[in-house]
Parts: sequence; structure tokens; C-alpha cells
Amino acid sequence: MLKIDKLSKSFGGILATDNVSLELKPNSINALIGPNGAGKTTLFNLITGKIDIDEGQIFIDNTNITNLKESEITHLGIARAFQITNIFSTLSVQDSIKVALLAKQHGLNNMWNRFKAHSINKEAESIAKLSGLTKSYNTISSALSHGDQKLLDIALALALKPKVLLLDEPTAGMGPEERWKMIDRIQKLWKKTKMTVLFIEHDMDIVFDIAQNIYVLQQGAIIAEGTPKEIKSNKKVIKAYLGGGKK
Amino acid sequence: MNLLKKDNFQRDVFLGLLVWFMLIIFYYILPDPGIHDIIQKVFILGLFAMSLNILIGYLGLIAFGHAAFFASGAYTLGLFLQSDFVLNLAGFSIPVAIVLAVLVSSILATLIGVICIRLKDIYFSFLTLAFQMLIYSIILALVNITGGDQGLMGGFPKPPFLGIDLGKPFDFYAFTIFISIITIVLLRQLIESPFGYGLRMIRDNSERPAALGFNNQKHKLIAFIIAGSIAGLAGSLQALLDVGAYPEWAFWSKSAEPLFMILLGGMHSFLGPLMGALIFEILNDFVTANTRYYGLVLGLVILCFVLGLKKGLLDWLLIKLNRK
Amino acid sequence: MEIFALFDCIISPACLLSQATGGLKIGMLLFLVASGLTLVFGVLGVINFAHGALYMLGAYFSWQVMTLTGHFGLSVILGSLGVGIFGLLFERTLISRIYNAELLVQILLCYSVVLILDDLVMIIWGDEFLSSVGVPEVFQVPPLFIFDAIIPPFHLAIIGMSFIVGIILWFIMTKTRFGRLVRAAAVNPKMLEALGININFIRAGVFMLGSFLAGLGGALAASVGSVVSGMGNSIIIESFIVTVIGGMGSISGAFLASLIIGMARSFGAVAMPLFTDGLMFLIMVLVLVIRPQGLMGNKKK
Amino acid sequence: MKKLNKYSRRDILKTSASTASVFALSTGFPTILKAENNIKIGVPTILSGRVAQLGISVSNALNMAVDNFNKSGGLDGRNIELIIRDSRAKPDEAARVCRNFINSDKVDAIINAEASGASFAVQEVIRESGTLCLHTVSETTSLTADPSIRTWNAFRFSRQGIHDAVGSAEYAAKLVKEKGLKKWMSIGPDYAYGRDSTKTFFDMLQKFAPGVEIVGQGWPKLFQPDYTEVITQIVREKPDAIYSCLWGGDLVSFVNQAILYDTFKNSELFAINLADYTTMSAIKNLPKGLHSATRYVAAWPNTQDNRDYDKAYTDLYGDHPTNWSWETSIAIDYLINALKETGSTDNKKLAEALKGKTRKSFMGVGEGNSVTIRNNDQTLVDYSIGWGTTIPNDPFVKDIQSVDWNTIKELEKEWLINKGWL
Repeated sequence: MLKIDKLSKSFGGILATDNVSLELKPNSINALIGPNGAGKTTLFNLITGKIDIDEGQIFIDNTNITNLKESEITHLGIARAFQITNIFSTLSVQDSIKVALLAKQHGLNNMWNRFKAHSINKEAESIAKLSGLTKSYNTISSALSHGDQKLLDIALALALKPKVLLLDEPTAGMGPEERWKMIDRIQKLWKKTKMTVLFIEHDMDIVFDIAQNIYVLQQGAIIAEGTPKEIKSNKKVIKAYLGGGKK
Repeated sequence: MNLLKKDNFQRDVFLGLLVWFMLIIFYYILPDPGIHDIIQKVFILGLFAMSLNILIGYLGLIAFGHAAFFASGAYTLGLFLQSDFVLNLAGFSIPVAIVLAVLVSSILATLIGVICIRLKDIYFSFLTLAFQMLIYSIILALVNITGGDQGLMGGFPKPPFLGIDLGKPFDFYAFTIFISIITIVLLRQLIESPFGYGLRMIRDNSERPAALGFNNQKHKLIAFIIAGSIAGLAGSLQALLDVGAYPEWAFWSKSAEPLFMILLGGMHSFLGPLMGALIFEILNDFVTANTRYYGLVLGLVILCFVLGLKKGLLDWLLIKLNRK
Repeated sequence: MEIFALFDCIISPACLLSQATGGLKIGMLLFLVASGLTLVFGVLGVINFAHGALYMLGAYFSWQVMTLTGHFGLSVILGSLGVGIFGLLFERTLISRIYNAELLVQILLCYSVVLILDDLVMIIWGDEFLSSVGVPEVFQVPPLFIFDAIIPPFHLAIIGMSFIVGIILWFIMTKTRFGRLVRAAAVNPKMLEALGININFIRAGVFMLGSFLAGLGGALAASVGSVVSGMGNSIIIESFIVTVIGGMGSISGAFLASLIIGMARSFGAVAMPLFTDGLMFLIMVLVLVIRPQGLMGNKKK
Repeated sequence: MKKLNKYSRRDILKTSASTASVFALSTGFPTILKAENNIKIGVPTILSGRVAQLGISVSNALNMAVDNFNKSGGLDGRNIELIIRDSRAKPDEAARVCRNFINSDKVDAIINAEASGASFAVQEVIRESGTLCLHTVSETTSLTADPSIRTWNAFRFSRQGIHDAVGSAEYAAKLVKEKGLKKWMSIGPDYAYGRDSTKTFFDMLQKFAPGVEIVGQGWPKLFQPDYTEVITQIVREKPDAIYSCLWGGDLVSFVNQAILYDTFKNSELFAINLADYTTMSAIKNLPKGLHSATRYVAAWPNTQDNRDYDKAYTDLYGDHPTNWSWETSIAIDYLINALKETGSTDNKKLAEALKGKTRKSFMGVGEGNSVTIRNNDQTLVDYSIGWGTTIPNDPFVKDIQSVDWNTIKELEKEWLINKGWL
């Protein structure tokens, strides 16, 4: 589904992404782990075209998306949710999802219809339902709880009907209970939509619980990949990442 | 009354015409030309402020050179009506002149907009300011065409069209308000359309739209052009009223006026700037009739709004009403 | 465009020297004012539209001191210190309320103060312009002739004084604890608060310093220019141009840009006397388009 | 330093007097005066900002005349009511204020005391309405000279650029011959008045003294604080003489800054707007021997009438009249006379009564000290234009020479024909 081939990026001589290659299978759920500063978010930024690539190539469904613009890549089926919630603070949940839906369909150039009466309402409702935001459907985004804001961020990505969904720390800043709720939601989502999911997560219990495949990033390079079982027993990983850290 | 229930274009048109009709009745009920003068100026300046509020209120861009378009509309109309074309066009002159004024302003807005919208925050503000001052310098320099700092001198003819003679106070009053209301209704359609929500989206978060496959810059440019065109329309109406055009209209202090109106009326409600124009004009009339220290009074009023109310009057009223 | 006139001027030592000292004097006076503006923006993030009004106050204050005491040096010092104190009050009562406000609110607040001050000085000092403060007697001497170039000693004094102020400013900003705190406050005010440093104190200090510089510029300008309500309105636009060209918040950038504008004005008057103003705005547009952060500014994170 | 104190005291006196008068004017008249049958005169002018002095000296001149008129019984018991409003020097405001005078206040006449740009805006309003209008400030020649701008109901009582240009050139030409002032420069404010004044002056100077050479022109901006670059331009060109139409605070700044360069040791300054009380008293150590036209000085015309006018005004307001004061005084005198003559407020009758009229005046230099509103262009002529040289103390100007109006009219005609306006 998503294939990355020998991707490299450096900032001012420091290698942030070091010859990264990986391939996500269709309909899989994958985790990207690594210590702070390992270059996880940078990798997301490279995949979505937010920053330019130095070397290497990226494919989605065998289409080469290397060096395409962020908006073009989005149209080819990659969507992401952000680590720091990235939503439209004065719009309601409903309006936010509708804007996202319309953005993808070039529907925002329309000046002749009323936004409120737009036929896209049904679709928006179903996405809200999928993201578990039905209750707060008419709430202004800035008034949502932190968890709901995170969900809205994901809902915005879902509105793009992506083939590949990138989630940057969906549980950041949440308490344990809230965390598991979120993970539950993501798992449901994934099952329903048959998307390919790649998420960044620090909580190893979560990672080992839901990921089919795990990639371990250190200093910009992938030092290990495999199923939770394989990773758990990988010596490199234990030494570099888990070593002593596990309580 | 079914028409009034739904918030749609038809309702707005209906309401707009209703207001227009009421203002015409008002003209006869209160035959004070001074008040008529204020009303028509409120609409002209209101258009100017509302056009700027597309950028400030809905797009979050503090444009500080909006008067450039007001002036370009005024000068285009004035120069056209002073030219020999008027002899051939006769009754069509004024409609053609207004359309031309809007067109020229939109072209100018395109040229300036393409460069300015790449910048953000204060840099955007400064660049629009710099462009406006450049245009001001050009108007002053082209003395042979624009009359330099004395403005377009000698007036221009206002040939009647469709039975409307803008030389007559009533015709001017009805015509100006009609054009303004139509524009306001269209503007509301724009603001309530998906396009308008696109503007709000960019205002709230200029990073995310790209991740939604959306081109911010194009959207911003179109909004900038529309804002410039409406400012041009307002300028052309002002030129018709004063039978001339003046370089002061391209100076930076003219760009500050709609900012005051937006502040006074409120930037978060659609009609806020229009209300601001009303406050601004009444204040102007009242203050200049009673003291020489206009700046002192205006300054204190603005200070009260900035520090006291912290929002425009209409914004404040709507919040109050919603709470109840 | 009289490019030959410019060429003729550059190859003549007399002309070159006259124009260059003239440009230097224009630039240095501008630097005094613009450095205050850029300092305030850099540390407080406020676009102080009222900076020109503070400059005007400097002129009025020094005129007043001169009228009372007849001492030039005292008039400059007390005039600019007075503006510094006024700035402190201004910051504490008004500016401090809008640090986190929207840009529009900041601009309008400052602009309202301009409107108020312009009228207040007319109420206090009268509607008509006041005569200039006058040049101190030491400088009421014939101008110097250097390579046939005529140079008024007073201009040399102004240039020298501005340089000294610039160096003191540089010293304060880079070598003192206050300067280090100020620079830290510009980058990360929260961090300073966490370290137990009173950020309000720093902000008030910086605003006071910025106001003092505006007042000093006004007091010096009043020595040979008439003092009038609204006199700050042209200097504020020029200061904005300098601030933008130099890089917003950069004092060394303001220094460079002031020199550029001073020289552009001085030599521009030779080459294209009718477009010197347009020239400044053109430079501003070009800088904003090509290098929005200005010549010496840091690229925004 | 004694001098400084003297000025500040006078400034305070002046300010309080004029402020009080304007407040009294604008905050409302006693109700008795607001009787329905008052003769209303609307006055759009500048009362705020840096040229507020304009509106104040105009108001003073008007009040002085109108008070006398009302005290002496008015027009069959009808008093004149002045409505003076501030346009803040904005053309669109001037137009709006004017429309309000005409439509709401129903004024019988307008005395337009606006500067040039706004005067053209006022001209368009009164062209449409047909209201009688007396311009008393704008000196731009085209306002009444250009037939496409002229209108039957507008009269000019202010000095006119072209008249001054001829007068100045004639005076300058004499000195060109006496002192051999070959090389000239101009320093003029960069706006229409500055350009017009400079251009017509040199056009005329070439006629009187062919062979003078213009070696450079400086165009500082209006209200520019720093004149260094134009002064170094003078230093560079080393002209024998400089013509300048800077005025007010700008002229003060320019002269003060030029003194630092010893500019006037080598170049003679012809500053048309220098001889104005506020301007001269504001210049530090006013150099001797600068040339200026007499904008308004009590010493010229050297008549008892003029000294009386100065005294009457000074007694009332604590300050000397300005150029704007005398212009307005003549206008209101003409208007009052026309009202008396016709006994009505009909605009057509009044216009007829103004047209071609010759009246004795303290500023008149025509036959029997009279001024005249010319028939064809409805513009004031035969007002006093003198040139002299400055001295540091009161009366500030000496060796004043009058300019011959026959020459002015002759050359004005020639110039108008060249322009295609006659």
C-alpha cells in the first residue's frame, strides 16, 4: 500500500531520516515507535509532503508521490492526524467535518449554495458517528474536551477517505482510561474502514496490543521491524529502546 | 412569512428589498437632507468596511492598504466620466463607469494580492501598506491625469440612465442604497457559502487545510480580489457623491477608517462593520459640530471600545441576546 | 532620473562629502527613533504606532524645558527622559493590557493614543507650530569646509551623539544583565517567569527605553525644526520602513536600514528628486517580497 | 532667552483667546440669535490638526465683522448667523459639510475657507446647488481662472498664484540686474501649490530678466521635518538666489536648518511666504536681508486704515491678523455690502451685486485704496502685494516695494491666453 524506499533527510547537516525503507501491507495496522527525537514526526512530514525529501522515493499503490505537493498527496489517499491537535477552533464539529469533506472535493469554491444547507450533511454525520462525536456534533471545537478534540482531528483526516491514515500520537496527553477508549475507537475505525493505519505511540502496552507490525526508529534509521512478538524479543530494540526502561 | 423562516438567499433578498423600501419611506417621513446624507454615507463606508472585514473578520488577515482599492474605484469612475466616452455612451455612462471601476479595482487587487497573500501577520499588513503608499505616490506623481494632490478637478457629468438622475438627491439616495444592499446580500451569500466557510477554516488554522488537500493561497487570493472589488465599488459611489476623487482616499489614514468601523461595530457579526460605519458617521457628525478636538474624542471612544467593551457593539449585543 | 548628476556628484569630493554627511545625519536621527520602535517590537511583540507621537512629545517637552531654563543640553536630556517616564506610564496603563491581544487591537489602541496626543499638545501648547528650540551657542559658528564640502559642526555633533547612543544601546543589550534578560524575554518570556524574574519589570523597562529613544530623536529634531502637532506622523512611517527593511526586532538591522534610507534620501535627492518617497516604499516592497524577515532579521520559526 | 519667554506668554494668550472664541462659535449660539429669519452663512474650514490656525484666523476675522454688523442692527433687524464647521482638511468631509449647510441648515451663502484640494470639492457641491460661495483661502489660480472649473456663483477673495508670481518676479528681476543674480534654485513643497507657484514664478522671471538660469530644484514633502538633503543640494549648486514658496512651520524649519550651512551668506533667499507674523517670530535669529512678500504685515500697505485693522484685530484676539484674516475680512465686507445693497438674500441678486464691484479697503491699492472683484473671472484684484527684506525685530520687514498692478494684469492676460483659458 505505502512503500518507502531509501528515504533520507537532513537539517543543517544533521541526519533526521537515515535511509528509511518500509512497506505497509493493505488493510494493516502498524505502529512506529522510537525515543524522543528519533525522527518519527519528521517521517510523517516527509510522507505527507509537508517537508521536502532529500533522497529516496515514496509510493502509494505503486504511484510515485515523491516530491509532490502536500495537497496533491492528500488527494492520492494519505491523510494524517496531528500530535498537537490541529483543528478549526471557531467551527462546530459538524462544520469542521463538512469543511474537510468539501476541501477534498474542491467543494469550497462553491459560492452559490448555502453551506448550512449543503447536501453533504449525511456524510458528515456518518463520519462523526464513526469517530464517536455524535454527542458533541454541534459543539464549537474549542469547547470540546481534549479527547474529543483529538477525535475531531482524526475525523478531519477520515473525511478525506484515505487509503493510508497516519496518526501522530493519538493518545498524547490523555489519562490511562481515556487512552484505552481512544485505542478502542481507533481499532473499531480501522476494522470498519479497511484502511491502512500507521500510528506513532509511546505506550508499549498499547503498541503491543493492537499493532500487527511495528517499526522501531532510532536516530532517523529503522533499527528493527516485525510483529509485536518479534520486536519484544529483538535484542537491538531491547538494548537501545527498552533496555532498562521497562518497569 | 414562510420566506422568513429559512436562512437562504431568497430570504436575504426579500429582507434587503424590505429594508430598502423602508429607507425610502423614511426619506419622506423625515425630510432632513442631513440625515439622508448620513444614511447614504453609512452605506458607502459600510460597504468599504464590510469588504475589508472579509479579510479581517473571516480570513484573519489585517490588510492595512485597503484604501488603495477604494481610491482606484473612485479615480476610475471619475476619469471615465470626465473622458469623451461619455458623449457616445450617454445614458449608459454611469453603469459602465461603475462596472469599469469595479473591474479596475479587481485587476489591481489581483496584482497586489498575488504578492501580498504569500506573507502572514504583520508582514502582510506592512506589504499592503507599502503598496498603498506606492499607489498614493503614483497618484500624486501623475499630475496630468489625476490632478495630483488637488484631486480630479472640475467635476463630471452624471447623465441620467433608466430614468435615474443621480443629480437629484432622492435618486442618488435610492440608487446608492439599492446598490449597497444588493452587494451586501451577495456578500452574505458569499460568506455563508462553502467558500465563506473555507475562509473561516483558513482563519482558524492555516496549516491544516493543506493536509486536507486544499489550496489556501488560491482561496485567499480570490477573497482578496473580491474585497478589493467591493472597496472599488464603494469608492466609485463616493466619487459619484462628491463629484470628484482625491488622493487622500489612497493615503494610509483612509485605510484606518474601516478599521475603526470594524472595531466599533464588531468583526464577528456579518453586519458589524455596517453598524460600525453608522456609529462612525454619527460620531463624526456630532463631534465636528461640537468641538474642534475630533481626534481626542475619537481616540477616547476607540480606547473605550478596545479596553472596555473589548469587542464591537453588534458583537456585544448578539452575545448578550444569545445568553438570554 | 538624473543619473549623470549622481555620477558627477560621486566623483566630486565636495559633493560626495556633503551628501554623505547629510545622509549620515538623516540616517542617524532616524536610527534613534527607529531603534526604539524595533526594540519594542522585538521584545514586546507590539507594533507601537504611537512611537511617532512619543517623538512629538520629545520635541514639545524639550521646547518647554528650553523655554523655562534656556539650557540646550538640559532641554534634550529632560525632554527625552520625560518621554521615557511618559512611556513607562503608557506601558503600565495601556500597553500592558494588550500584550496578548490581536494585532488589530494593538494597532487601534496605539492609533487612538496618537489621535489623543495630537490634540492634547494643541490644547496644552496651542494650535500654531512652535519655533524650534535652537542650536546651542557652541555650534552657532560658521560651518566647516572640508575638501570644499560644507559641513555644519552641529550635524557632526548629532551624528556623533547618535553613534554614542547606538554604542550604549549595543552595550546594554549585549554586555549587561538587563540586556541578556531582555533578549531572553524576547525569545521565551515564560522561561524567565519560571526563573522568578519579573517579566513586567523587563517589559516596562524596554518600553521606557524605546520611548526615551523616540523622545531623544524628537528633542534633537526640535533643535532645528519647528515643533507641531502631528509631526510624528511622517517619522513613524519612515521608522516602519527602517524596521521592516532592517528586520523587525533587530537593532543592528535598524542601524543598517537607517543608513540606507539616509543615503537614499540624500543621494536620491540628487538622482531622482521627485521620487525619493516612492523610492523608500519601493525598497520596502522589494525587501518584503524577497526577504520578508528583513536584511538582518531572523527567519521566523 | 527673554525673547523666548515673551513668545511663550503670547502663545498662551493667543491660544486661550482663539480657543475660547472657536468654542463659543461651535458649541452653540445664544438662542436669541438662532431666530428663523437670520441670514445664515456656512463656513467650511480647517479647525483641527496642524493648520488649525487657518480656521481660527478666519473665524476671528468673520466674528469681528459680523459682530459689528449685528450690533448695528443687521439687515432690517435680521442678524447674520455664522455656522463654522471643521472639515479636518479632508475634501470629502468639506463636501459633506457643505451639502449639510445647503440642505439642512439652508444657508444663504458659503464662505469657503478650505485649502486647495478641498476647495475644489466645495466648488463641485456649490456648482450643483447654485449656492453663493466666496472662496477666501485657496490661492490656486485654476480655481477661478480655468473656465471649466469656474462657476457663476463662486467668487474668489483670496490672493491668486499668478498675481503673486508676477509681483515676485518683477521684484526679483530688479535685484537680478542690481546684483547679477544669474544662477537660481527653487525649494518648493511637493504639492500642487508648490509646483504652480514655482513654475509661474520662473516663467515670469524669464520675461523680466531673460538669461537667468535654473540650476536646480528641490521638492521637500509637505510637513517634512528634515531639510538636510535639499540644503546640501543648495550647497552643491551654489546658486546666487533661491526662490521658495514653503510656508508656515516648514519654512521655519528650512530657514533654521539652512542657517547651519551659512546658506544665506552666498545665496539670496526669496521666500514669498516669510513675512507672516507667526512665521517670522518663530525663526531663531531671523537673518537680515531675506526677501519676502508681505503676506500680511501691519506695516504694509503703509496706511492708517491698515494699522487700524491690525489694532482692532489684535485688541480682540491678542494676536496679529494672518494672510487668511485679511482675505476673509474683505470677503465678509463685500457680502455684507451686497446684502445691504440688494436688501435680500437671493443668490442671483447677491452675485450680481458682488460682480465687478470696487470697494475701498485697508488692503486696497487700486484707485482711492480700493480693491475690485473683476467682472469676467469674479476674482479679487488690486490688493496689496509688496516685497521687502527682513529685519530681526518688529516690524520684521523693511524697504517694502509695491508691485504695479498694471504689469500684473498685463502679464496675467498673456499667461492666461497661453494656457488657453482666455
